[in-house]
Amino acid sequence: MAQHKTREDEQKQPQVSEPTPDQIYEQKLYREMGLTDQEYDMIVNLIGRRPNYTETGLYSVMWSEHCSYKHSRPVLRRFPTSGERVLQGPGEGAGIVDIGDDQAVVFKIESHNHPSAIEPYQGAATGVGGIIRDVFSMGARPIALLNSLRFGELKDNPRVKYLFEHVVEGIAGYGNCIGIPTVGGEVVFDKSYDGNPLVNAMCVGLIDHDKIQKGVAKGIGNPVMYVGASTGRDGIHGATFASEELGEDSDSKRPAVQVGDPFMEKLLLEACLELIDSGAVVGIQDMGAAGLTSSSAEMASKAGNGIELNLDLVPQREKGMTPYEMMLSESQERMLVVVEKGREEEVKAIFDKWGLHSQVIGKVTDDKTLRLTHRGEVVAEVPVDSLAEDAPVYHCESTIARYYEENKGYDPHTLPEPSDYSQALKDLLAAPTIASKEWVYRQYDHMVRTSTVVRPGSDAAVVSIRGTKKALAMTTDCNGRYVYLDPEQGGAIAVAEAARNIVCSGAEPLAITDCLNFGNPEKPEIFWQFEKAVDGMSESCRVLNTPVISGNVSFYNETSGEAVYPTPVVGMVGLVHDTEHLTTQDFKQEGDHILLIGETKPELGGSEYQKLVNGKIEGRPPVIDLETEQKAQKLVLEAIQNGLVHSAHDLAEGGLAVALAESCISGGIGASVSLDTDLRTDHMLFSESQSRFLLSVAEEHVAKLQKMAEEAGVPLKDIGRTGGRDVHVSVNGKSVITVPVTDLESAWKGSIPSIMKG
Amino acid sequence: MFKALVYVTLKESVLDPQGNAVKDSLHSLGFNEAADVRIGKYMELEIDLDDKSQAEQRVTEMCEKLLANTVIEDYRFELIEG
Amino acid sequence: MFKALVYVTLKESVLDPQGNAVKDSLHSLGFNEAADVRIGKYMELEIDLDDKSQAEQRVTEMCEKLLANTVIEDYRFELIEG
Amino acid sequence: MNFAVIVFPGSNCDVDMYKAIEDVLEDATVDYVWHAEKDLSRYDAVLLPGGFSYGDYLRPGAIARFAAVMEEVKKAADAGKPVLGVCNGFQVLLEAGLLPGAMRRNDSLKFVCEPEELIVENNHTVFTSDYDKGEQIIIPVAHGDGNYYCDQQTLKELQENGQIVFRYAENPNGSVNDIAGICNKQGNVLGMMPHPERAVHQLLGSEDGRRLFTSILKYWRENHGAA
Ligand SMILES: Nc1ncnc2c1ncn2[C@@H]1O[C@H](COP(=O)(O)OP(=O)(O)O)[C@@H](O)[C@H]1O
Ligand SMILES: [Mg+2]
Repeated sequence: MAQHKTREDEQKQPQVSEPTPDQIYEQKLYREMGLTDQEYDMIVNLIGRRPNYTETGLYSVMWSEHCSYKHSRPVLRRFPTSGERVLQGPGEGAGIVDIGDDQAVVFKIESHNHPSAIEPYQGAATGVGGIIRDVFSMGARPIALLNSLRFGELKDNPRVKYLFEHVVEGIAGYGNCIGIPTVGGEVVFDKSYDGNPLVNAMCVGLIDHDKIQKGVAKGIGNPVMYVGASTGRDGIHGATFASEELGEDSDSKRPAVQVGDPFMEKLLLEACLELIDSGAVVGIQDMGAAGLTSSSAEMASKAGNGIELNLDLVPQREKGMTPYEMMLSESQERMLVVVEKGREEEVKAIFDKWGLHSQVIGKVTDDKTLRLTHRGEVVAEVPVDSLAEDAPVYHCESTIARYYEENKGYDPHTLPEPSDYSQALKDLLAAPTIASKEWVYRQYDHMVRTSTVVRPGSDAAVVSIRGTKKALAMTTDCNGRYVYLDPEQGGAIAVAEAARNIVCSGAEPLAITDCLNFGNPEKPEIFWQFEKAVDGMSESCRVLNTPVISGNVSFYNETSGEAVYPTPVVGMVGLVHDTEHLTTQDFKQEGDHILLIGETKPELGGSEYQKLVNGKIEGRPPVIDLETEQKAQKLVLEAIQNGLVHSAHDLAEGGLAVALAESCISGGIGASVSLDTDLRTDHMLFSESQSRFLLSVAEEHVAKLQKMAEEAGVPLKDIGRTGGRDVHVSVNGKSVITVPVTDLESAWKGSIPSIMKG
Repeated sequence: MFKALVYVTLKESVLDPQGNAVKDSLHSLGFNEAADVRIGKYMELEIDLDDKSQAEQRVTEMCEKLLANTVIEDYRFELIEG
Repeated sequence: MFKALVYVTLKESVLDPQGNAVKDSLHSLGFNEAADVRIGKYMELEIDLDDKSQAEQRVTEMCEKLLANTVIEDYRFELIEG
Repeated sequence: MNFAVIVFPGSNCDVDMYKAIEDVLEDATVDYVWHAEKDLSRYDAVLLPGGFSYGDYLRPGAIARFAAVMEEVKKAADAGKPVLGVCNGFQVLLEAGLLPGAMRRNDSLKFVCEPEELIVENNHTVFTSDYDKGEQIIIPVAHGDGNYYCDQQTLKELQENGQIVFRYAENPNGSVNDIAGICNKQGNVLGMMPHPERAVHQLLGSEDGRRLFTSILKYWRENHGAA
């Protein structure tokens, strides 16, 4: 990196010679590792001398945005993170929520955007692998996976097709092999993600209360064990890399890509759960971003202790690895475990059985220092807290975005009315963002573990809990267009929409995990988006009583200076108290009444319909009133729990018309609907007003539901009946849509497969 | 007409889980002499072109674009006449 | 020490779904000169033996037993010294 | 009746298979059996579950077939005990030569997971007596390498001996002759790509897989004079 060495030099010295502390300082080599001049000075201050090469590396990864949250920490504190059911909030591998009977649900979402942009298959696969480790390192059995994906426009865009195809394959490749069902997620296509796709993976696990683990290096003298795959030169500087914008030169950073081995992880998963059952574990943490560095420093810092590692003992895949390389490697499928002294042999036996490495590589110390030795020499010696706690915090400047002001005057009446509503509906259903995602989830084993009782294709997926009547509903949601047009509203809507999906399945929303995908936070308009979105989400979480229990921030999602739409993805889990309550979006039988819950307003800013007709996004997104939202959700959940509802579907992208079509298509039943309204027909049909649901209800329950709605103060309209083979819609007595369900189905189901074939 | 024999291998330092699994299996079958195993792809393409240098150029393009994932793989090929 | 280069290919008579798919993709990318594509495996094994004929025999056994499924695949290999 | 569910490193439908036996066959017992086990004599039937044994590296089933337990599986098969391989288990049986033919990648080159309509072609096997011949049943598939291949001669034999047990109504993977499952000549070894253990409760979408397991128990009872 620094100077050119001759081959002879290299041969004489067994170890590649690294720049000296003085060279690092004088030539400002720390900059190449992503540290600023100020940060470097801080380090010198903290340790009272110039750091050597390895030490500089440790700080560069631990102080990267990815590990230190240096631009986001103050804002993240605004999230509500506690609640009576919360057993573990943000800060560990994953958050934990009590679900009764001494069981708890563990979940977290994480981004793997940058690796996926460069090598979509491996990037997505290792993203899945990483989030699974986060969950089982808590002691939980992973029971489901979800993924939230964003790509550029799919049509006529070979690069986007390539990314989409291989990201999906990578997710499938990893999840299918390890045997955890991938049960849900979302895929959105929009130009803003052209150069920078978003790949967020979520894992949900189940745990007994007494099995909960933490990533702490407790007990002075306890051995520190390395388990799992051996260390190679994979992804060195992956963590800093994830914190940089993708530029034209990203390709030259390619070696940062890691290859996943799901087979190894399956063995690691089983071995770790067996190990935790043995009771020998004091603390356990996965080696994710910044590998051995972050796991050791964080575990020691959390326990108020130090750690000493002998790097000669680290299982190595490649010859001649330096301390710098070993500490920064992001080789996959590895864990760091602190075990009770004296039980090393027991631990080793478990890993031997599974054919895995396990190796004592160091011990817990009392001096709050991370000390690394290599070939008999101390090669790094720094305070653990300075790595894990003392990263700088940046309070970024925030400015209201110019586009936001410019959008103020937008009038939805400027959208032209379609001449053919049946065609407009078909076009909307064929828009890749709305179209069926069967092409995607058909590639995922969503049934393994035989507990998936609502498969992908409805609002939320549901996984039953064996031995109980309970089940867990789960979903991911975010409409980045809304967040772009109004970050606060959009943030609030993301949480509310997730909750709506959970409620539609018959579950009570419990808590959320979030993945905040934004551009460069050092730009004031981006930081404004970030701050406002967090405010909106927080408010929504408070009102809907769904605290934030874990999450992840991904900044610098930009290509050549253009940021993606701000996309704070919400992953939510809900509790189905009795599988009798399970409800899906498909119409179940002919002759049911179709009820529309909630009020429709002319809200087309950021809508799929606006994009279809206008080709661009402008104006203001729908406005959400959280009290109204909460009342509507409560009503729907009560109705479902009382057995009054045959199907429930939330109104989202594409509005009433699309929701109606989806319920018809998935049920294979037509519908006749007539609407009375003061709104323009296209506004009535395609507006994306919030807090709305579409229910189908047997005749004998309609009156009861009407009464419940009235008492709750929630608008409810009986708008028609299920039945027949066509979808008929009339507005103010005038027939506007008549189209066979099968036509809608082929538009909706055929869209993505035909684009991918072409 | 040429036949192109294309070899695609994982780059040196890239993990090869498949190769490792095969090596372990060979060992457990008693083939302890198999000291290292790397697994790649081998492709045979019929190339309907008459000019060798043109064929060479086109096959290079095919490798770069589709046959190899140059982020983690290397490739090389031979052209055989006939 | 030898390096064994092993080539495993589907038998002529067996349809090759992967080869066909790659051919189709090549065509859709405009590589119409790719008339036929067959995809197989290419393996590099370090063989820790000194005697060539012994190495030959052992690699043959490895192929028969594990590396190829002779119901649908053919194999061949080369041994390179060093 | 005692069932063994064989567990290879990378098996992942072992638990599902185990629970299916537990849920469907109340009087049967079932154990997980680790791949290194060298004695299966105490079991009356052997189940090879789905998953990715050894990561499916090289070829699905290629490495698993050398596991120590496979000698015992062969013995069980020779002794006429029911041996069922589902998905990866089917692939292992093919690689081990207990059933003829081989698996290729799906012709779409994509993994496919969905409920599939199957036609019961032979209901005179150990595994299918509780079905009607020609009956259509729904059983899910989930595989990337389910494209069954055999040569013409073998296919002819399979057809003549009634060894084709299940066919797909709509072929999801390109398999020869729409084959979803085949058995050996004796009819006591069945390999199938679809997962009957995923179709044992209405909540999972289908119960059509239950009768495969009840057929096994029935066969065993008939041959052991009600246990
Ligand atoms: N990437 C994906 N992985 C798995 N399932 C997906 C994915 N994308 C969409 N789905 C499934 O397709 C269905 C429709 O998705 P979506 O339209 O986003 O639902 P909603 O708008 O109700 O949140 C859901 O069941 C969802 O889980
Ligand atoms: Mg929905």
